[in-house]
Amino acid sequence: MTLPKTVEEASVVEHVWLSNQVRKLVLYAPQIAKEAVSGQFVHLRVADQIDPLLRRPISLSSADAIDGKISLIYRVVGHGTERLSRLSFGEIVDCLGPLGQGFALDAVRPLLIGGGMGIAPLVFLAECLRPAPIEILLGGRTKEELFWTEIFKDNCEQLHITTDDGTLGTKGVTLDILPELLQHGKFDRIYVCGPRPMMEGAAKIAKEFGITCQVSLEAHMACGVGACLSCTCAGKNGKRHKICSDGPVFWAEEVF
Amino acid sequence: MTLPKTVEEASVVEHVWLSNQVRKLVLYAPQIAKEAVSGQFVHLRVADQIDPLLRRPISLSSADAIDGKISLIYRVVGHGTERLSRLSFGEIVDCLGPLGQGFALDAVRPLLIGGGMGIAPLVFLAECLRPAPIEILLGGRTKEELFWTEIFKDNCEQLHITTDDGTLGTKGVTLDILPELLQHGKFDRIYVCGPRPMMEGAAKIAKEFGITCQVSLEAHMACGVGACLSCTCAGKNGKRHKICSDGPVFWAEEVF
Amino acid sequence: MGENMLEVEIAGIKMKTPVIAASGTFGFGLEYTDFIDLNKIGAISVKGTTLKPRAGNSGCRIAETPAGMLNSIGLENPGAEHFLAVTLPKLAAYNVPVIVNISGSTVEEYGELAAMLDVPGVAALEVNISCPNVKHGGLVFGTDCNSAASVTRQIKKSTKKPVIVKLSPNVTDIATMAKAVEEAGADAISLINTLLGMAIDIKSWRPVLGNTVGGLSGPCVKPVAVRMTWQVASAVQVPVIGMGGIMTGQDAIEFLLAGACAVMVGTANFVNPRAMETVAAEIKEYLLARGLKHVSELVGQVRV
Amino acid sequence: MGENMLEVEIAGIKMKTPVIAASGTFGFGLEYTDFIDLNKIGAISVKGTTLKPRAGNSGCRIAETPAGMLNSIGLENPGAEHFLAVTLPKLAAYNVPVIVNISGSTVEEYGELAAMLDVPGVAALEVNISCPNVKHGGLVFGTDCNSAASVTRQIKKSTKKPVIVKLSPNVTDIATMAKAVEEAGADAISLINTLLGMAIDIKSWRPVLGNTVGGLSGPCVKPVAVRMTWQVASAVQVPVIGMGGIMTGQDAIEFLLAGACAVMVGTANFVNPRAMETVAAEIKEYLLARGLKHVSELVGQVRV
Ligand SMILES: Cc1cc2nc3c(=O)[nH]c(=O)nc-3n(C[C@H](O)[C@H](O)[C@H](O)COP(=O)(O)OP(=O)(O)OC[C@H]3O[C@@H](n4cnc5c(N)ncnc54)[C@H](O)[C@@H]3O)c2cc1C
Ligand SMILES: Cc1cc2nc3c(=O)[nH]c(=O)nc-3n(C[C@H](O)[C@H](O)[C@H](O)COP(=O)(O)OP(=O)(O)OC[C@H]3O[C@@H](n4cnc5c(N)ncnc54)[C@H](O)[C@@H]3O)c2cc1C
Ligand SMILES: Cc1cc2nc3c(=O)[nH]c(=O)nc-3n(C[C@H](O)[C@H](O)[C@H](O)COP(=O)(O)O)c2cc1C
Ligand SMILES: Cc1cc2nc3c(=O)[nH]c(=O)nc-3n(C[C@H](O)[C@H](O)[C@H](O)COP(=O)(O)O)c2cc1C
Ligand code: FES
Ligand code: FES
Repeated sequence: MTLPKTVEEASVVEHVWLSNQVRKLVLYAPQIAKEAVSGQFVHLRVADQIDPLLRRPISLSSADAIDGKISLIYRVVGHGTERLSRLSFGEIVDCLGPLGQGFALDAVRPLLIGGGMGIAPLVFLAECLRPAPIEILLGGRTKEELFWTEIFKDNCEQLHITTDDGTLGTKGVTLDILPELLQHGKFDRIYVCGPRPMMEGAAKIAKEFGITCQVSLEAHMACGVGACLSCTCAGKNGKRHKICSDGPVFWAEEVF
Repeated sequence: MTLPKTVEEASVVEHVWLSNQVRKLVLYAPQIAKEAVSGQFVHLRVADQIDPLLRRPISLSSADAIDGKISLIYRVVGHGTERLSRLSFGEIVDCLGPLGQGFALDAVRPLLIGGGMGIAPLVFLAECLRPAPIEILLGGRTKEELFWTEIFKDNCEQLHITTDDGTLGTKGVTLDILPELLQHGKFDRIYVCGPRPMMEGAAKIAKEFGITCQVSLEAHMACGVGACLSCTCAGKNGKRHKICSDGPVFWAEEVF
Repeated sequence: MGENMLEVEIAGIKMKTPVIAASGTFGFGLEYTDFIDLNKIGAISVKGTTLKPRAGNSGCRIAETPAGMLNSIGLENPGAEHFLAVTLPKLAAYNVPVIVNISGSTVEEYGELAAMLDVPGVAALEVNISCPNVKHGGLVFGTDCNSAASVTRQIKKSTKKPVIVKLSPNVTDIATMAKAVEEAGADAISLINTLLGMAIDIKSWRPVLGNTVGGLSGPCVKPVAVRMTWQVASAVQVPVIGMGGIMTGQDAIEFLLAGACAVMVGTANFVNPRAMETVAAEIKEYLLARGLKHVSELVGQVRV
Repeated sequence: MGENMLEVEIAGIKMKTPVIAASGTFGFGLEYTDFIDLNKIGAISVKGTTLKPRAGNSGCRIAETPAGMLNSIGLENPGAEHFLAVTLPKLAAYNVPVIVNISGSTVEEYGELAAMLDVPGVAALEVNISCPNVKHGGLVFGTDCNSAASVTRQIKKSTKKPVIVKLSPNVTDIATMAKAVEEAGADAISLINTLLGMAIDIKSWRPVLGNTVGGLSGPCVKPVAVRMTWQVASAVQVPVIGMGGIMTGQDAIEFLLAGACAVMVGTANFVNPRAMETVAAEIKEYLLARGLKHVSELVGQVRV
């Protein structure tokens, strides 16, 4: 019997700093790379020991079925990501995945909206949506946070940027300029990933403009596969959703 | 205020396998190396995390005040020593020491008796007793255990060996040939380190021959400095000894 | 060789291995079919089921702790009817005993649930009198002998299925609790449920869990769980199922030696979805290496 | 700047920092003078002292467990007379409050000990009614409200020193225990003592500890300790001293937010002999980073 999802012993192919807190980890994980779609995530064991105990969920920032590589872009925030950041070339990481439901790729004229580390899955999404014409709207606190522009520059028609302090792009937040971007009516879909208020706000604006909207939610996760119910959220009509297995990607109206 | 004992961040200078389970670890730990005497031990943190939590006591197999190096010879038996065995050149180990009371070095014609990993501290002892003429009696299960002969060969007059299976030296245990060695009356002191029955037996024989005897005891240790009382043993006249700080080396009559 | 050395029968439940999925950590089993072959595990104790659907607690529901985790799921589940109509039929496709873990807020509710679940396909009931994450019921039954005994009696009256009572570790005297439920008719006892714990976020000055407190599980609780398993197994005649922090076959063997006839594996499933397979394989290896013929030769053999 | 921001006074005991050595983990302080400056720590609760000298338990006395350890020292100590004649005079050389942790096997014995120790140089008594490692006394007083209250009353009658009662976590309802000893006159409450645990050596089929069971401490118990500290601090008026698994300043801050006025550091001393210095420094750093003026601004501030 072959089991469709995988616990894969992935080996580190590349591990570089993108900013002083954010690292990109490229793993050789051919089975996961073969199955993965954008919006899915992997659940990583950050140590071969009982502390830290739980796996860490990280979105796929790319997956290439041909060369068998996946890449993850993550911010070092605590105990687990700190350990992750110590991995060096050739070391092995126990990777569970690909997990969850990915983005719907049927958009004709999509706008991708990201804030903070929510931008990571959009890298993979942008790749998957090509050759559709893509525009991207990124928000950050300050210029230093937006090393992302470099990553996206070849994968989109136009990049819109806001920073809280005005050091790059428009001063303000993404929601400030979103109505303006939507008002020309060229977009048929927005994909949003970032802090919850940003996603809720964008979903509301999309609705006003009659545009479909997908969001990618986050929650603390134990199992990652729909078994422990640590990640559930309330949906429409009392329906409960498991963010790990029914999501992390949802249609906005399912969850907001 | 300077505190006499040390928590030293020692760096790995050399780490080699002596047999398929035993490793020699050489650390650059100048403060410990300066203070150490043979029979003392260091208390090692095997990981910079909370599991495994406790330090591990390992005897000094040498300490050189001049070049600042100490060496430890240890067997990989469990969780902690397994972790220790992964250390590579240049890595840092948190080392508490030197701890405990060492051997009395006033012997004129000493016989050193060791069994199992109890042989490790005798390496340092032999060095410290020189240029006194030294004989050594080692016991092991089989030839493979006695890589020690190589280590001692330049530091003693004569090496006596027993193995349980007769693959090296006399077939039998150290206690079988000890009376014979003592009966010529040339030794004034025996130092014994090994399994408890061996130390008790040797102490008894020494007493019969009127020879002074030092033994080095072992116990599971939490603090290593005399505070937690996890390692105490009963001495003469109801006196209690802390193996970590009153020992590990004792005169046989203090503890048996 | 060694074909049947792990087979056990507890209170009439025949299992291929003594390694059972702990309630709440393995969903209804179906969630894990991508990773582990359900036909190869001892039994599955499904997510705690209540009479009516429950949404569980709000806010953050898990927190990692040293060598363990806190949870405050609060018994989110789709209710017994949904379980019977939708989930149980799906589980029929697998050859594995299904133990239904039940929670009520009154003695009567426990009885009603037990009666509803007295249907083919259910191998046994596991009575959760010890969930720390719900306001009514749960822990109150688990910390008082009389309440625990009445719940047990009520359930025994309402079902012909074997009844396993699951004890809370949050008590002064676990052996007395065990004796009370044994006397009330429990066919087996499982333990431990989670220890009540709390974590505080020092950035926000708020509890990490939305529910303020939650249940501690994982390797950190193992010493408490082994101790309680030993105390209970020494105090009662009925079979004991031990759990709490089991990650490996070695951990499981401690519980068996302490007197458990079988073990449950919980938090470990999150870390390694195939943990139960590994645990069973390691028990078997241990038996073979020691020339033992059957896992029962370990049960209660600790010499104190 | 920030000179006095860590100074606290609890039940009349003036301390330079709210970080105290936990009984049994720091000897009589003197054992650690090679590693840490006693003048810089908040206070020392010395090794549990009994009326007569005790040899403690036989066999192996400690076992490492996941993120923690078990101990079954069994209150080995040279007795109160020896403490008064030999140890206390040596401690006089240091400028640090000495808290004497006492254990008795009868209510009268506790009273007698308290009276003997009502001497200069002793800053307070900490009453261990919760040692899991001795057959008589110890845990029995710690798990029954009435016994705990009588011990407290007897001690209050016998001494003018502040009396800190140290609670056992091995109870169903810690808040009720706390209220009982508060009502009986306790000037402060410290918690938690160790959780009762067990480990089994699967090679020899024997308990790892000579005493079969022992007390669990270290990071693994922190969630239980924080929860109990919060429950107790919410239930009583007297100051609470929290402990259980504190390794860092961050850990200590959880206890302070939960309602502890000070903390004790135990097992961490074995791992890092300077742990108390680090914990205090990290608390101070935290206060400075947040623009807080005094550690008391944290106490009990968790918003649930
Ligand atoms: C589906 C999904 C995809 C994600 N993708 C990315 C990504 O591509 N890049 C990235 O940098 N981060 C991503 N995150 C967040 C990432 O999982 C956390 O930053 C990480 O778990 C923090 O672990 P830590 O040990 O460093 O932090 P700690 O705070 O020490 O973690 C303690 C516990 O809390 C959990 N936790 C802490 N923060 C979060 C969080 N924001 N979300 C979920 N759990 C959390 C940890 O998993 C762990 O169990 C994603 C989260 C989810 C749910
Ligand atoms: C003073 C002293 C000097 C020692 N010198 C040496 C030496 O030079 N070379 C060497 O190979 N070994 C020596 N040992 C034994 C060594 O400390 C243990 O082998 C080691 O602690 C095992 O750790 P572990 O994590 O691999 O084993 P585990 O069994 O996983 O350890 C679990 C716990 O038990 C303790 N423990 C296990 N075995 C022993 C033991 N034999 N003695 C004390 N504690 C133990 C560990 O420290 C740990 O706390 C010495 C012990 C003492 C007390
Ligand atoms: C997320 C989670 C949910 C749980 N839900 C239940 C439950 O619904 N019913 C129950 O009896 N026990 C529940 N438990 C307790 C476990 O079944 C088990 O008793 C406990 O976790 C100890 O075992 P472990 O350390 O192997 O996880 C839950 C535990 C966890 C971690
Ligand atoms: C080896 C050891 C000995 C102890 N002895 C005592 C004691 O004599 N009296 C006492 O009240 N508590 C004793 N304790 C309990 C500690 O003071 C403390 O309550 C407990 O260890 C929890 O704190 P920690 O996790 O920081 O160690 C002892 C703990 C350990 C580990
Ligand atoms: S993380 Fe377990 S159900 Fe989603
Ligand atoms: S190890 Fe603590 S007193 Fe010896």
